[in-house]
Amino acid sequence: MLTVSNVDLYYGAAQALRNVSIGAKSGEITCVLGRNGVGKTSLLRAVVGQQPIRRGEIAVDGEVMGREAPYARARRGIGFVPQGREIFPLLTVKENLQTGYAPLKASDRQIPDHVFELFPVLKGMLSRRGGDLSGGQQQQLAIGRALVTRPRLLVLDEPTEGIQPSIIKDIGRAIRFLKDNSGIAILLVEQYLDFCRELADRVYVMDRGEIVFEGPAEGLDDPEVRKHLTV
Amino acid sequence: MVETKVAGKVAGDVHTLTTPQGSGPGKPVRNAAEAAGPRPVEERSRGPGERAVVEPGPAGPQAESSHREPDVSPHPYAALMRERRLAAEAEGRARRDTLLYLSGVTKSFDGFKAINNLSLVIEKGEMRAIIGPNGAGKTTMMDIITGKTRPDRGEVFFNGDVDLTHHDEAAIASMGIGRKFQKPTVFESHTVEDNIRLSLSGPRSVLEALVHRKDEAERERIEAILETTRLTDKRKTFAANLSHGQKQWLEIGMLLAQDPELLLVDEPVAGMTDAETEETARLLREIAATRSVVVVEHDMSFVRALGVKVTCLHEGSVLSEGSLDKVSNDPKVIEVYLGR
Amino acid sequence: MILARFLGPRVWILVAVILAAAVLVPMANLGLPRDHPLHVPSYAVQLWGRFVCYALLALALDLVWGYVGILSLGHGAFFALGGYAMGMYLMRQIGARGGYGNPVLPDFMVSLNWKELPWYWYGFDQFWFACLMVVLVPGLLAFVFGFFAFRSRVTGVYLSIITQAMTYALLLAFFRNDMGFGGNNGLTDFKDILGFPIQAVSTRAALFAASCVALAIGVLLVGWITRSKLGKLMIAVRDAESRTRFIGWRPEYVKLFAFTVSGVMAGVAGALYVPQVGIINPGEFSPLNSIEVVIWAAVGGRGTLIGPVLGALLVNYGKTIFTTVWPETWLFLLGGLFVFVTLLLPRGIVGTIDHGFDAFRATRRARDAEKGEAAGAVPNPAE
Amino acid sequence: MNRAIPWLLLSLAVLLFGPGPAAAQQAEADPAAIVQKFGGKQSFDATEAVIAELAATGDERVARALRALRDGDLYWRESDEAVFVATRKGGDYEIFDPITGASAGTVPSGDLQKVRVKNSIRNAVTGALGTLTLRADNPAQRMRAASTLFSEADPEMIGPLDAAIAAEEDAAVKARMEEARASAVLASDLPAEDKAAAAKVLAGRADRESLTMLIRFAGATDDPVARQAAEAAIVAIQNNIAFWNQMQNVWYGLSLGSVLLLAAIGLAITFGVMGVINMAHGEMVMLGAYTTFVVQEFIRNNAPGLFEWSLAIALPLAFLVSGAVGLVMERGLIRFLYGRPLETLLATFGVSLILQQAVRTIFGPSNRQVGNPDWMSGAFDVGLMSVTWNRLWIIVFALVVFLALLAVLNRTPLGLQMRAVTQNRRMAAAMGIRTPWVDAMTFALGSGIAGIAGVALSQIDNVSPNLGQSYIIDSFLVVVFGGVGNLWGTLVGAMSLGVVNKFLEPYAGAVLGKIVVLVLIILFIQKRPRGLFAQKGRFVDA
Repeated sequence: MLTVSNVDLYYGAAQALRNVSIGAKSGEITCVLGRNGVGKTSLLRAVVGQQPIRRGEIAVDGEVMGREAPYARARRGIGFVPQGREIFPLLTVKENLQTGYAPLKASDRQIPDHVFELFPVLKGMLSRRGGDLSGGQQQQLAIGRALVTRPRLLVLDEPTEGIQPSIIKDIGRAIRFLKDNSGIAILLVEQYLDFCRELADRVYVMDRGEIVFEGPAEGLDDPEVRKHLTV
Repeated sequence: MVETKVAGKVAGDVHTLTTPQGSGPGKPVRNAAEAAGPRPVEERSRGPGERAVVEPGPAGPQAESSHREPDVSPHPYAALMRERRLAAEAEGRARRDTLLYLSGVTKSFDGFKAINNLSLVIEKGEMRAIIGPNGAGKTTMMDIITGKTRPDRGEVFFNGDVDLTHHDEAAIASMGIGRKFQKPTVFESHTVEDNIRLSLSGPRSVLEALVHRKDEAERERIEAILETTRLTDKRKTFAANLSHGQKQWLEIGMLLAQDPELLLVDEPVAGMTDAETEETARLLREIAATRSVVVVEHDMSFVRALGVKVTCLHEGSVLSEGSLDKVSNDPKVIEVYLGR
Repeated sequence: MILARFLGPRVWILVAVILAAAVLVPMANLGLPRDHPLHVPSYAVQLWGRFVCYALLALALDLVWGYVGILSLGHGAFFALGGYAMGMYLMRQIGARGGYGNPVLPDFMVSLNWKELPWYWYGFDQFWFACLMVVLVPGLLAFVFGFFAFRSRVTGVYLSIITQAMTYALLLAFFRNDMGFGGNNGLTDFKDILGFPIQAVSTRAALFAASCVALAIGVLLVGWITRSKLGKLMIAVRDAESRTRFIGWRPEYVKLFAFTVSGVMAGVAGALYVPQVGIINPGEFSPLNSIEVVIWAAVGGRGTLIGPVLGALLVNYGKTIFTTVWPETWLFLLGGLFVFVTLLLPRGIVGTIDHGFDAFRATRRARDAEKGEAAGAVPNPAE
Repeated sequence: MNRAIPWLLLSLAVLLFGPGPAAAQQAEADPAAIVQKFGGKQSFDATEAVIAELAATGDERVARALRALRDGDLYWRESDEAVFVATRKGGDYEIFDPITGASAGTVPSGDLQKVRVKNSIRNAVTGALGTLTLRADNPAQRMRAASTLFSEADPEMIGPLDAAIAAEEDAAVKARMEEARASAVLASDLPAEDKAAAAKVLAGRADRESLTMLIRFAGATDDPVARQAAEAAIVAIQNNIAFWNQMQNVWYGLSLGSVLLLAAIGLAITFGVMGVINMAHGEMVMLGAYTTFVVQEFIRNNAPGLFEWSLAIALPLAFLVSGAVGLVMERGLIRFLYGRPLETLLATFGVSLILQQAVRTIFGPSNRQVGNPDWMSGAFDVGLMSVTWNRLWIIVFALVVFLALLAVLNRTPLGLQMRAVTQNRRMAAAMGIRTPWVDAMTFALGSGIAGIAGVALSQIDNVSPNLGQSYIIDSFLVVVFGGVGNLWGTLVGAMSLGVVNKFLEPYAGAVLGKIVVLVLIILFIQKRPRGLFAQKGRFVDA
């Protein structure tokens, strides 16, 4: 579904990604692990088109996206759940969900039922402002919002960051449900090792802007890999 | 682990500060504090420090101590006043030897509490690393210290008794607090040398700047700073043309030129190569030999390389504080920040 | 000369050219016979004298916009205030020769049935006093306005909008008859200046020369300021205001200084302009005038010394040509110029040339360095 | 005014030609017969008696004869002493029936004798006319009669007024009559208590006319009781007038505020939401005004009957014209300059010059006449304040536009996308919102709204190429004052600036008032650079 090959990315003069290559398959959960500040978020930004890459290619279903704008990538089926949720604070929950209508045909413009099945808490607060929700609720809203666009690739950036354990469980369940039932590709960036190990079909570990490990989740038990993840 | 012991002693002092046993409640304590007095910078800065944040609360142990001496003043009002005075004194003492003293600082933006009852103490000559997840309030804390943002509540004291909440950025900078931003901000249209020249401590009057003449002393200071920041051969280069790492160093150089007592450094190694990161750690340690430094950083290996006391912020207040090992093994820190 | 080392050759060439014009143009106007090929006709002297005043105004704007980053849309106000101060002197010089023959009161006051000279007209019969006011009034306005604006950190677009509101307010004020500045008609019908008839060819030539000298002084002044440590500080404020603040400077004072100096320069330009055109009226306060100054500086190249001077002369010469030959097109052209310059030539003429030259030098240096490296690599492989 | 005239004519026609039911009720006294009593040589006393007799009929149809008498147009024929109204026609007279007004042919001047009048007769006629109309069937007419009598303040009328008051059933008319009576009482030689009571009544009326009357009375009377009452009444009236003056100021202020709102509301979108400094905004307004002009010209030439609808036709066209120009501007120019507000300022200023000159070239530099449809003309009174229809409609229109814009922002998909883009552009793009398209649409919307503002402003301002310039600075100040990025702030900002401006005017004069407002805003911006209602969002911060 998604292939990222040999990508370099800079912020001004600062290099954030060095020759990064990853892939994500439909029906699988691909996890990128790494400590803070090793370039995980930059990688996702490159995928969704928020940050131009200087070298390399990013392709969806074999089609190279080049300098395509983020909204065009959303239309290709990339749904994004960013770090820090980035809920529209002054829009209601319902309106937040409705922003996902933009890439859809008029006939598809409705909120899929499984959004409320996965996150029943949202149903009761449709008219609340997004900014007034708690962090966990916002995270659920952010995932629900991405699902409204009917994505074929769901990109999640640290969905567990700062979230209470009970909601982390809900989110984990939701991600697994999506994998099992919708067959979409899921790209998950995490620091939370156990969360990853539980869900991931395939794992990449990043350190200092580079991929230092690639393989199945079991590989995370290797002390060499662990070294990159611990402080 | 000599350092740990020293730090333990500091903590002990603080304890005696707040529960005086002697006859005169004020005096001996102050002596004790003074006796603890000027210690080598190295020791204190390196100490992983068991010492907790100084509680600013006016009541507490002082109140108890005054109850133990009812003969001093039987009148309840006088006792109350005395308690208040003692509390104020104790608090003043607690912060007198500090370089930076934050107590109960709160700041909210549109209902969101960026800083929530934050208390933090930086000793003279200490280097401190501050870590924490995104949005933990690290940048807001720096904004408050440098006068960019005014806190809703709480105290911010520099050098013991300068209330920073009453001063603006320029005044605070002139007092000796330098700040490096997360994104390097240098004067891109100027050469490296001019960047440093503009930052050199000295008169800050407009008319002086108009008639300013370069002199030998100035040249030497610039030379020294260029040397420290490894930018000597770039002196005539426009700052816009520097590499990312060089810009970061130039900014640190500009702070050095300001000759501050306290340096606040925000994410100095973000986007740097390994070699640059190592070099930066070396540079900061060198700087910390003569002044206090507060470093905000994500990169844990860099924090480890600094080898200093660490404070972890979360949701606007201190979550954990101590040596890197202690903090990184703190379950709360692992929970919210380091990942499980 | 300390200045020579200080300012660099380009400034001196510019100053020399201006001063040469100050001497040669009046000579060619007065000294050469009418049919001489090098004779400069009087109307041209008057025209270019005006342009030189505009150049000084553009230079004043450049000091704040190009170097400190304050886009003032109200610099015409300082220009007009300087002009009014000079106009008041010229009015008083008319004396009893006015239409009503009143020795003290200007004609418009007589026609409004005023019996006494308002207090603020006192002293303007003295040239020195008028000159003082030319400097003081715009300077004071700039200082007070700047003090409030910069202290409360009004920046960027907001500042631009309130400077525009300032000149607009003054425009409305000066339109009022009871302000005592001639209302709609302004001040005109001047007779003489310092005893010389204002219409005389020789007076015109002298005013031209005076304007050139003022411009030369302006160039030197701006050159001196911008090349001092303060000038570097100005650029620093323009590029990274908060950084200057965090190293202990007070950018508001830097801005205030530049704004005030600039206001004074604009006032002087206005004062030299008025005797050459023979009228000052509230139209000079119109926001359009102020914003036109911005385009002069932008066309020539802001943040340079020569740019605004060149821009003012070029645009105004173009305006003269087009408004006489094909008046309909001028506003199209001016509007197009705004769009063109901001979109395609953001550095202006001089800035673009400089930048191209710098880039050329940089590539050459890089090439040299490469060669050097290649050469150095062999003998010292250890590095 | 124009509105009132046809109505007046209509009612006059009813009065004169319509045989009211009153005539039938009073069949026993035939007015036609009584009128004939003017014929022949009569003493003045006899004439007066006839006048009184006529007045007593209460029949409105006698008014024609009475009026003719007063004006010296009532004649009797020497041959049969028959009475006619006559007007000179060449050397002869054309005669009309004094009751019906029907023409009765022409007679040579020698055949007619004028019914002689003197001043006292004329006064009697006036009084009779008053009484007559006091009994009129139409309440509006009775009301007018009372008003006339009020200004005449004739003590003679106290009697008839008392009678009329007793018979009156309409409370409003009755009050008017009582005021008329009070004014008559003040002029009479009735006892002081009556006059004091009358002063109270006048205090209740509380307009400028009664104030003048009371002041005159207070100055003339030497009775302390009456004077005291009058003076108390004067104070009360002055307070009332002051109140209505304030109300009028508020009205003017709201009116000015609505104009500011109209001019600024589009800018609240382009500047407030998008952060674009559109100096050509005023020209968008101007284009809207010229669209109205073109529409009206077209209607005048091709379908004059549609003139009343011209504004309604111009509205959507103006929206489209200005919106299209805005769209072209955004795609061709502004999108290259996002994040560089000072550059947009300069470039859009260039566009404004070009648009101005284009309009000047096409339509000429002078003012163009844009007509007001009837429903935009005229005025009516509310209390002591006068309300013009065009101002009222513009206030209504401004509010409608404001609410419509709110609805677009809050209820439509485009509005949702606009708000999402404003709050978090990057995230909006990640949701698949085509941010460049939303930018273009937002800018076009803001420009289009400026266009419809132009339609409204064409009704109260000169339509010239400079129209936009006079609004641009005010508009920016309104938006900045109200708080960038906040529509409600723009509403409150526009209205409060309008009202403050109008309240300053009486003290400082119109121009100085405006200057004071400008200075106040400059000071205000320095205190609160984010405006009244600062909001989080994508701010312009250069």
